[in-house]
Amino acid sequence: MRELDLYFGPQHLGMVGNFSITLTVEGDRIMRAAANPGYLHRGFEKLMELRSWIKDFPLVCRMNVVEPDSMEMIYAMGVEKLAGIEVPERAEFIRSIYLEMARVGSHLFGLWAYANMLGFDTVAQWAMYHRDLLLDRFEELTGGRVYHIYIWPGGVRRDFPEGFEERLVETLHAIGGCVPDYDAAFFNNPIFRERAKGVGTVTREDALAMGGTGQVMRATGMAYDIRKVDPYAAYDRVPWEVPTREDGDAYSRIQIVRDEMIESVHMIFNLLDAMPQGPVYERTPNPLKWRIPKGDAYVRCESSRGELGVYILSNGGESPHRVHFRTPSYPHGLTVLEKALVGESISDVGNIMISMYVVAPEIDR
Amino acid sequence: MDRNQLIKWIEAPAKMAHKYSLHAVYFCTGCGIIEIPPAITARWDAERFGVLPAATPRHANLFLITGYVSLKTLRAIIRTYEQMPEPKYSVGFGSCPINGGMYWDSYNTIKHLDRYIPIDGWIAGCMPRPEAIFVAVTHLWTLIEKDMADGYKRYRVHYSEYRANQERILGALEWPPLFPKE
Amino acid sequence: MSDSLRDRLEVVFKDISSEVDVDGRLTVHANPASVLSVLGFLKDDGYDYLVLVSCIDWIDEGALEVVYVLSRYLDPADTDGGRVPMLLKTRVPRESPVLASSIEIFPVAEPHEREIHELFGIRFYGHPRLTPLFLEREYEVPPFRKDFDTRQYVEEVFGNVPPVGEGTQAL
Amino acid sequence: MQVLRLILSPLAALVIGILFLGLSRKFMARIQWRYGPPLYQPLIDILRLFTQRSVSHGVVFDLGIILTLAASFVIVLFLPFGGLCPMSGSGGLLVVLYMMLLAPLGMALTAGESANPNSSIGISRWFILALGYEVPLLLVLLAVMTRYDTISLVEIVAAQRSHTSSIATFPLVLSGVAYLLIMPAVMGLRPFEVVQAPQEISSGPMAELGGRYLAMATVQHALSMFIGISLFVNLLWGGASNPLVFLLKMLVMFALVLWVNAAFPRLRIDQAIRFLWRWPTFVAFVGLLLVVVIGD
Repeated sequence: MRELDLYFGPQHLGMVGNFSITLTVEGDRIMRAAANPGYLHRGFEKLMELRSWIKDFPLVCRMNVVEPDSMEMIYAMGVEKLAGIEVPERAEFIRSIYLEMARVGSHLFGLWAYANMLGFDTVAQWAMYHRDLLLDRFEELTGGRVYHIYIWPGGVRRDFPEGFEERLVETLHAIGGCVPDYDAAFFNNPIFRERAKGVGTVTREDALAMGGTGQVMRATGMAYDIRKVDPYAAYDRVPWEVPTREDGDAYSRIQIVRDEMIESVHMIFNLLDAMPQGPVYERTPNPLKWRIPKGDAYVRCESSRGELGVYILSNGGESPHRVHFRTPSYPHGLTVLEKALVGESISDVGNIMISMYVVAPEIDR
Repeated sequence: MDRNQLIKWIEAPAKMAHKYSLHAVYFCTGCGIIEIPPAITARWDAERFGVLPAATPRHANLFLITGYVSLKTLRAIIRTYEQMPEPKYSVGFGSCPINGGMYWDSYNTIKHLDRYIPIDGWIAGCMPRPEAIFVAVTHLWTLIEKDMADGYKRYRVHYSEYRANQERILGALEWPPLFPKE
Repeated sequence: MSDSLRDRLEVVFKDISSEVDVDGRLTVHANPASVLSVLGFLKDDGYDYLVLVSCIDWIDEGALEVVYVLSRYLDPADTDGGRVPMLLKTRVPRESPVLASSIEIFPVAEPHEREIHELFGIRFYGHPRLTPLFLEREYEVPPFRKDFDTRQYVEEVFGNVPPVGEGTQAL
Repeated sequence: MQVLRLILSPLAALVIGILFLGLSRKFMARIQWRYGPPLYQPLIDILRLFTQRSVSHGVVFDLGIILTLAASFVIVLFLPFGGLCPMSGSGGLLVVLYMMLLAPLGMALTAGESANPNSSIGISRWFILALGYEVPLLLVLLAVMTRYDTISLVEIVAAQRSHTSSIATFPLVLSGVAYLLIMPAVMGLRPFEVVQAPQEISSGPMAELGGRYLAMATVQHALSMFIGISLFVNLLWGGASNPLVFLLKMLVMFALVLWVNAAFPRLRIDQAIRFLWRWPTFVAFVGLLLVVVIGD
């Protein structure tokens, strides 16, 4: 049988994000896969060097459109670490709640993409609807549907509005009430199981060697989660569990997404209960003339896709000397994916890619 | 369907069909794509207006360029646009295709999309809300009805200029001109 | 943990310097020639996770600094030290920068090194495919270097693209 | 009269097929918590496609799609539509069975000419799938033919009208179940929507079709839905004496198929073929065996 080069993406209904994979196929089998990113490269890190510290916030959240909030968080953490700012206790709780909301929203988006990929429109539409309910809460809290710019160095922009907690709980109950429906229609669907089981298996050794984090890692049975390993915000103040699975295939990864959403919702309830009163931000110097002392830092947090980190270096000026984001999709989309695709069927390219939750803009930056 | 609509249908069925059957190319060109799924799913349901995502450019007649356009994407956009059958309509979604938006000083994104392919309308904002898509669609309806959504005709007329601009940025293009000089 | 690692490192490698900051983060400065052996040593010592390979342009000092951020894969049950990622830095001259590729030790470094090659112009020998990763155009100066002025570049390249069909009649 | 019937029957199939397209979109929308498009939306789409510029890739490209469409129309002529059957005298089921393979064949010509890798993958999937459902379909048809001792569809319908619907009688109930299992595959709906699979191979054989070619492909899809359901109603659910009852029966079956379509994702082609050759084939085979044994 002759080998054939097949271009998967960038204009492709199964491709979420502007990304492309060149597949060498023999019949239906994939012999080689070469990821081809760069369709979304904007040179963010270069642009950030030209703008002041505070002006970088609107840029940083545009790096990942699916979950911009963890991007804000990681950059704020980096700036706080370099400038030595302490964040008030209440702000830490609000940040955690906000990030968990973002995680649920992001996972619902991932669920949409995954169900859509398998041609399962019904569940896809439900997931997108539920994400939209959550976006309403974001809009109420921050004024933006997609880009929020809510986390600032020193805390968050504003406190919860009046009655926000109740409405948030109500929304989460509305979403959580549909978990049995999702289970019946999707997660326990025999055909879905048939499609996802044993597909795109990443072994623990491969995941370790290739820099896998997030679901890719947790699907191999390793409870590696930055929220536990290197706690930040208020994640060490409430009890919660890291869901894991053993098989390392697409099915395990999607099951982890499901479990994580439920865990996040419970965590939000716990955080709301334990939330202290107090100020929500620490006053910072005039942001337009803000100079941050010399030094460098690597900080990391757990986004909905895995470990998100930033290496940030200040030379004492008004803007960073170098910022470099370590995004979870970078190893997942470039090294892990190329390896996982070999030997699989063409029908499963999108299946595997979305189960790893590869988000193209954060690869290209 | 009211009587006015019916008369229009009888007078110009083709135009009305183009108007009410806008199938959009599903091409995630930038971050604007995040608002497309909400617009086509349960909350907003664009299918009510006949707007549907299409799998390949050959099936489509609406091209939503969702967000900033990097050079590598521009190549894909031009190809996709040229593959679409006429009449076709293109709409720039978000601030970045209009004038570069917040990436005005980025070395890898183009600043004015309408200098490379013709654009029939713009939706400003970062991010425009899903409602804005519907406003744009209804506006596009008006334009189609008045024969003002003529981007594809402009492309034909000024093709040499467009092609020159494309090659100025991307270097020599590997595919032959869509409209070879007669 | 870091202190003892620092001692061991300084016993094995003579030409490195290291420091530990207030958080307990270890930073090691090494020569370009010994980077690979230090990376191998650190990997054997438990820093089995290459988080990031970054690059900094020190234009005033005429050097490009490559930074390897290393961490450990830990189960949350492990509570002993070494949670803080460590940095390994090395400097190469800005003119004709070359460095050995670390793919043999950490396969995950492959795209990172490709990216640095593309954006900073460091050539990694031993790298199997130093093909462009992100960029479409060729640049005289790699775009992430400090002497690449992106605003001037934008002015020159995109500012010169004329609008189409201006002055002609509407159809 | 015969000429009138020859025109009327395909026209009715066309109208009902397109109505099915509209219904399916509306029905799916309601399951997905949406309002959905108007019922006549597919008509607008087809009109739009016919008035768009279309790119042809050669004579074979044109011929292929016409062959596909023509084959589907010919099948329709042989199917009784509630007392209306223009080609009642000849061939019957055997012609239907033979013509059903022509649709992918014509599309293969078109796809081969367009030289799009996705199209070739889609076409090979279509042939494999057709192979998958033709085996149980043949067994079902054989069972029905043996039971009623005829290959004429009209006579089968008449026989059922004088007694009771086939699916209500003992051995043929198995054939009915087998046919229900393969029905989504015959109609190209989920979970067997592997031929088009927009998210995997961007519409497969349709990938390079634009303008009126796509319109013809859409019409063919509408007809294939009509054929799939009409066969079931005629063979196993007693047909009908007038078109209205027939339409009603078709709508009931269509709702059932759509419900399956909404509730399942798409299978991979190898999984689809494994399923088709296991359960439906087994059930249909047992049905045929029983018909032969009891019939004696």
